[in-house]
Amino acid sequence: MPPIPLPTAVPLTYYLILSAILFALGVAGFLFRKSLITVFMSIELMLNAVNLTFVTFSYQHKQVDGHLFTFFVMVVAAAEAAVGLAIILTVFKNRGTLAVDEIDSLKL
Amino acid sequence: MTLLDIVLFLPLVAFIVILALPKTLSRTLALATSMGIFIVSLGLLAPFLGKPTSAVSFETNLIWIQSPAIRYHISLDGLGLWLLLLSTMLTPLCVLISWNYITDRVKEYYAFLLLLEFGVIGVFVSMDLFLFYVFWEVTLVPMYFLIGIWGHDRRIYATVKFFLYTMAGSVLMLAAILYLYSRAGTFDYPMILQLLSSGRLQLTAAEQLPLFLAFFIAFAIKVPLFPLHTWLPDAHVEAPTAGSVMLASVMLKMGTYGIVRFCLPMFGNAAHQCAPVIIALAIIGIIYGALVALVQPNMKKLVAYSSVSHLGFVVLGIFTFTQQGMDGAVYQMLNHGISTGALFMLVGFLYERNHSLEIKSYGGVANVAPVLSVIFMVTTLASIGLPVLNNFVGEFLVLQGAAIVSWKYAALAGLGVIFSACYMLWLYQRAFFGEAGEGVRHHITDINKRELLAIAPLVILMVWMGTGTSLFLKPITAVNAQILEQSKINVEYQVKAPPAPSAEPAPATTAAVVEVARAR
Amino acid sequence: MLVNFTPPSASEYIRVLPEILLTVGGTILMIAEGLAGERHRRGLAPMALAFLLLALGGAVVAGMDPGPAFNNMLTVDGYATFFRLLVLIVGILSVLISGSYLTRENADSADYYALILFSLCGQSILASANELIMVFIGLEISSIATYVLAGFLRNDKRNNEAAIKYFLLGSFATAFLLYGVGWIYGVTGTTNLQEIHRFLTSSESVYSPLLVSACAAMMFVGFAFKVSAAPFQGWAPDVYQGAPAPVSAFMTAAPKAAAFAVFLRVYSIAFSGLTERWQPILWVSAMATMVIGNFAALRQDNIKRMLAYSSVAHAGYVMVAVVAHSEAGVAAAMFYLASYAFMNLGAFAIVTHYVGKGERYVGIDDMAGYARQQPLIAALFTWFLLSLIGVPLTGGFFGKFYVFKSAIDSNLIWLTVLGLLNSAVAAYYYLRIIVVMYFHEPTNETGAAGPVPAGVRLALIGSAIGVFVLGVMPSAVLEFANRSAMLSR
Amino acid sequence: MHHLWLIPFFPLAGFLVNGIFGRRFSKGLVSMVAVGSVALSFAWALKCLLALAPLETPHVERYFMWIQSGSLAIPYELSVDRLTAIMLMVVTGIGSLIHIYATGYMHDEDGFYRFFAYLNLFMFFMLTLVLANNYLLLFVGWEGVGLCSYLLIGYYFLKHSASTAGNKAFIVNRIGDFGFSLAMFLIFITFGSLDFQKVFEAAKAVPVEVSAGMMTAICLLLLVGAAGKSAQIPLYVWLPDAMEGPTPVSALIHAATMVTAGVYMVARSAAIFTKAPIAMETVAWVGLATAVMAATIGMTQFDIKKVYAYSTVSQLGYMFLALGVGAFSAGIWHVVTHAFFKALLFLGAGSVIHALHHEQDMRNMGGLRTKIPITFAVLACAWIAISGVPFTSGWYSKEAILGAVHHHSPLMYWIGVATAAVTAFYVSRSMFMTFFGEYRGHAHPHESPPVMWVPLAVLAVLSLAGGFLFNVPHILEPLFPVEHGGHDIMLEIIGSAAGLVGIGLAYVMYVASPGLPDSISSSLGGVYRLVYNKYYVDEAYDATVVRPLVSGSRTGLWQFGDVWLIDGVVNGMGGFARWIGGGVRTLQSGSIRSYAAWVVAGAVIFIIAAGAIAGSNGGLR
Repeated sequence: MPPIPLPTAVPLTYYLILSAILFALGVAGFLFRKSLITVFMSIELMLNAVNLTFVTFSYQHKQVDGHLFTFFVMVVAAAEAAVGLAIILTVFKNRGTLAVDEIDSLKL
Repeated sequence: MTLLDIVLFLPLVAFIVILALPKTLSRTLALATSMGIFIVSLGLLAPFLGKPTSAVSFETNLIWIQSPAIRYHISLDGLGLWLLLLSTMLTPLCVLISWNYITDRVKEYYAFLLLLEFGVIGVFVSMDLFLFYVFWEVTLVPMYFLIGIWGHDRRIYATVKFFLYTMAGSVLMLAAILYLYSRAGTFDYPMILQLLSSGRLQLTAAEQLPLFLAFFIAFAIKVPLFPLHTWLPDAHVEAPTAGSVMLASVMLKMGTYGIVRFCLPMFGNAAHQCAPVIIALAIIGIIYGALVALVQPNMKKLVAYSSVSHLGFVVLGIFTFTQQGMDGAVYQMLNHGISTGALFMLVGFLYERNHSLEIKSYGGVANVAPVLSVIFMVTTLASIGLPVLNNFVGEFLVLQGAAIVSWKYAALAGLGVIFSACYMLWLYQRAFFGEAGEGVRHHITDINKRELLAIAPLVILMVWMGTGTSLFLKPITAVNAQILEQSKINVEYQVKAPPAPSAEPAPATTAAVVEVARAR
Repeated sequence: MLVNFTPPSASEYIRVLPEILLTVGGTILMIAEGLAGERHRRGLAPMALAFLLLALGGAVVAGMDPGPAFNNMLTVDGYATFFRLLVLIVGILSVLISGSYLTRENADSADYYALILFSLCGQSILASANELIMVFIGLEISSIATYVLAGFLRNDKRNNEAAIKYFLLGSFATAFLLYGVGWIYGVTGTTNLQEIHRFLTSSESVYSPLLVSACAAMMFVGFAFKVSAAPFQGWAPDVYQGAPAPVSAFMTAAPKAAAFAVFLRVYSIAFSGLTERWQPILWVSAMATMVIGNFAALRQDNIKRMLAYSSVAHAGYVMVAVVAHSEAGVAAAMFYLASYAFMNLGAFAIVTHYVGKGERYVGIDDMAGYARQQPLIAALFTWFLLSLIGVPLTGGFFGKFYVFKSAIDSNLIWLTVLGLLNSAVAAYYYLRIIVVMYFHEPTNETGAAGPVPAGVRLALIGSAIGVFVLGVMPSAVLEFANRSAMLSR
Repeated sequence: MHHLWLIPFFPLAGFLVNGIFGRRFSKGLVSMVAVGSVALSFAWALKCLLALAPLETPHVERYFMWIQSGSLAIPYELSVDRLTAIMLMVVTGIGSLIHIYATGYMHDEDGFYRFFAYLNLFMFFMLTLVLANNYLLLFVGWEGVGLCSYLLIGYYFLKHSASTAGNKAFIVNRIGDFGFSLAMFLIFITFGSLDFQKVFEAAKAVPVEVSAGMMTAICLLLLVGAAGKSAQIPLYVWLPDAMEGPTPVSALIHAATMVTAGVYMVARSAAIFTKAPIAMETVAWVGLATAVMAATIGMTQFDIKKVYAYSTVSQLGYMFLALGVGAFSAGIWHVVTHAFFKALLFLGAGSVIHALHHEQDMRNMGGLRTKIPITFAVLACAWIAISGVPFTSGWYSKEAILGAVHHHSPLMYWIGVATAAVTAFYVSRSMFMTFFGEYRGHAHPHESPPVMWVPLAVLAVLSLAGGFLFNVPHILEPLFPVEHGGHDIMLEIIGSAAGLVGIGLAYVMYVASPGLPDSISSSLGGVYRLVYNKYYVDEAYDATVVRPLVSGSRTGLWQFGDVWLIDGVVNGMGGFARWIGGGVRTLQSGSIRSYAAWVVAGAVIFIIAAGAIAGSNGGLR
């Protein structure tokens, strides 16, 4: 099964740059957003950036491994989401807030 | 299994037995076992009674841990012999003086005392650097509890200070031991010495000095050498009587023992190089300790500072690198163990009666407790180095050794002898002479039989060691002669270029170790 | 390549026996709870224990026939077996101390044990992972289960906070790891550790060392986070303090050991050509970890938080062995983690019992006079604390000894000296507990000094024996570690 | 073997018996043990000496090794030569007499057994001192007698002044011993031995030092030691205070025997001293200065024992003067005669004090001539002896000294003569104030029992005839050859006249016209006060040495140095660690975002650092 040729106008590097930008956005989102949900979504963004990287490299190496890895990552991300949202929910139940900055009673 | 193994492990067995049996028995058990250990340990004297020899006896050399090879290697020579016997002798005495004094958590108390004995004996017989370190640290724990649980008001501060001070020094020693291993490929001490003397292991100046200092600082803290001494007065004042006795008589000697045993033979060059500074510190310690002792209002503190002064003599003697100085130093270790141990006991007796360590709470004790006063006087005289009592011999030899190096050393250190008379006699005058006050008359009674039993051996030894030194001094002299030979300056020390640092011991060295091992 | 796919052989399944047993066990536990109902909750802990023991046996069986499994994604060697056994033992001890705690908090639940089993499964995978994606998966299995455990008492604010912190930061750091994995895959075209190594060291390969170093850096962020090395240690004290005490016990030992296992494996196999360059960075990290852990612990009054900082500090010591970058270093790290597991579990076991319902007595001063109330337990606590200090004849001492010996052998003299001085500083805060237990008199406000439940007692005895054996007769374990440490060969 | 060790052993045994069991003994038994042991010692010494006569060369007995370390070997070795023989006889002989006397004098005291135990112990150490055949063993005796002196001065330990005086004696002696021990170290370094025979043999080969060198150093350090023990400037201050002890102690230790140990030691070391003229000159001047100073103080004191104490200091100075000018045998001769008459003076004074129920102030005495005639009679013998009335014992030795001094330096001679006059004056003053005129006290004087006055009588005979009976320079001829020529009649006349002038002056002032002393002292004013207050030496030492030392140690060393500085640094390190801990803690802000920021920062640092290190190793490969 020969790989489908991509339009030559878009070099692989672009995908990598895009993934880097996505990853950086995720990091920035984690650092600068105030709501737990958004912070959590930033992590998902970072994972998706990774997925894009994997797919790109997989294509470059003419392997399917990278594609496979993407699925692993997606599965794990889903599990993480399930657990994460549950945790966020209990936090909200107990504290009535979703502000990241208010969760700092354990410190020093 | 040699007698030495038995003597080493009996205290551990006793420790376990005391813990296992009910606490009503603890006291008796502790006395019986420690007496037994002492009697058994007297058997260790046998090989040392004849003509002087530096050979070791009772050697046991087994593998403890395979890799890296850590050996259970113990043996006894003239240096360790007396310190070991001092430890085994003092333990039953310490049980005796604690007889009525300790009423709380009795079982633990005596158990710790025996554990301490185990540790100190181990220190004096270990011939493997690692094993030595193990015992060195093991002694910390029981002493920590002895001070911490049964001490006086500021015991926690004192005991934590004691622990951390010693710990800080000993971790440096551990680093040095590890480094030596990486260079020599063994922890076995005689083997390292053999490698050094045969030139198969050469330590450069850049290596020796830090190694020497790492060992020396660990030991100097224990000694304690000025200015690392400030843990000592606190620990002594706060410790229960037996704790003070063991601390002063045995544990401080671990430091000076370590210097003689390890620092000199292994790092002779660095030791010679540092000697002027160390001697200066020792002399400062002698004078400083004495002058500070002079103005102490607290008896135990006074004795503690006097220890700083006395141990200064020991360090001074060691670093003269003369036969007389070293002999005197080792002898002085024993003397200090006996006379200062006795002083702490006596102060303890007074404390048990009057519940005060302040000198001003006493006065006129001689009126109500004549025998106690006489014994205190004899001990005082021993402590200030009166001839025919033990300290004189040690101090004389140390000062003679120092004078051989420079008369200035002897002159300055000799001031300490003058000051020692000042502070001890002044103490004696204030505590014992004069009219007995109300408190003294009501609380102080003369020494009782049990206390007399505890102190009498020490008094006898004071006279014996002052008048008949040859039994004690012969084995010491033989070993010191050997150590002096080993600590000769190695001329290659300065010129040899440092070898490239290697991740693993050089193959040549390893081969040498194997060879040496085979030869043994 | 999937082209030459051959079905795995039976022996390959045997090599993942512990993982299988743990997964099955966890699942059965969850089902069993539903079937048996409320009344039979007391049987849950023994059941979990049974599965853990089975898994332990499985790990032994698996270890007897070493080799790769599943297309070389996992490799069962002595190293893997060592860490599998280690984490399983930690699991057993944790379960032992959890029962009474959960009962006290009215939180008996099969989920708890199942999560522990699942977490262990992830750690077991980590121990044997030979491939970066497996690393990621193992890490996540271990972590996700632990996230939940950290917040297991849903109505406890501290639990919540611990969970959310651990979850967010853990996922965040893992993303870095994964991104690094992606790029390594891109550069080398493989995720297998040996092949990465081969590629990086082959003279025919063309790549940018700069890029590879950056990738490795990203991955190390993930690992360093999991082992709580500086500057990624931030979460650790908060989470260990906030989580339920038995979970903290578990977390400070098992996931950390597994993370170190995989860290060392990746470091010594895949990037072994690069490691010389890493030494200075890890040097600083190890040093900072020790300093932060030990010095911050000096100022703690909460016993859990103090032990949390102590855990950070101990990670720093292990980092020293990592910096040493030698087989001796690997073996030392293994030994250290084993002895740390015992002494730490032992200490936490007592804390778990002592804190009482709702974890009210977490202040160090609450332990005043404990030696009078429970002399034996206090003695054991002392034993563990002495081991944590590193007093000879305890496992902790030999751990430190081997770690710093490996450092000296690698010529890391300053790191050794500073590390050892750090351990002297550490003595202070451990001693403080002893001081309070032994030298202070009990007050009315002291904690649950009641009799110790059987499970805790068993865990204490086990830990104490572990510390003793490692402290007096370390040869066997060390021999095992030494033989297993030859990762790169 | 003549078992010389038995000589010191008897008193030691006496000490042990009385010390351990004495509390349960009756006073009679204690006395018997104490006196018996010393008498035995005397007898045994006599027996040995008779057997060993004529003792041209030293007789050495070695028992066993005491200390051996490398080349340093100190055996227990006793030896007798003629010098030792003389000292032995003096010590055991006078010791026996004083022991007998003391059984009477101390009869009513508490701690009777303790006193005699100490006294026996003293005899043991003193005999060790004189019998020792090496410096270290001599030093044993040396320090030992110091100890006994301390114990006996502080015998009345309820009195603060007594125990303080004891401490002072011990510590000042320690300073002297410090010099002595340094000298020993140098001797060992120079001669390789501490053995007398070896050292002196080696010293003979050493050339006489023109400028200061090793011999001078050794001798000056020995002088420091001797000055401590024999109460010479500047270490004499302890001896007057030592009069706090019971009077027999003052007689035995602080007059007859112990204080002359310094003289003995210098004479013993003559072989070294003769090689160091500078040191010899120093010895002479120290002795002379001490003699003058103490004599002047003696003129002004009112406490009878203090007068004799200063007299002792002065006479010891005389002996040092003799040693310094090289007249070793004259010095030893004076030791012997001084032992006779000074012991007698003290014991007699003791008898007076005993008679007056512990009254020591001479202003409260007077006219006792008739009340206690025996005491007066014996004291009179001592009086004329010390005053140097011709043909008494004191006259012989004093003339021998002055003759030698004149040979050496006329200046010293004239000062010496003046001192002799002063000596005669103050002793006569004390006699006149005590025994002549009206009785000014309140107590009822009573004569002492025979046990006290019989020894006094013996001593009286010796004081009068001692010089005539024992021609010490002649005995010591083999050791110290007499250098200068025969007697110079002129000098003897001058010397005798000086003594008589002193007596006469005292008679005028204290018997003939009793108002004279007061007018003289008031006319002298400041000078008188200076002398009366002993030149304020004690006060000066106190202000310049003792108090600065104590307060400096307290505030400077202890409170500042130890507690504030050193311990401050130690605790400061603890505080510093906690401070760092406090700083580190603030990193743990509890905020998720700050932790995340650390993660990112760490990642960036890792990447940059790894890149930088990688970059330095080359780019693409």
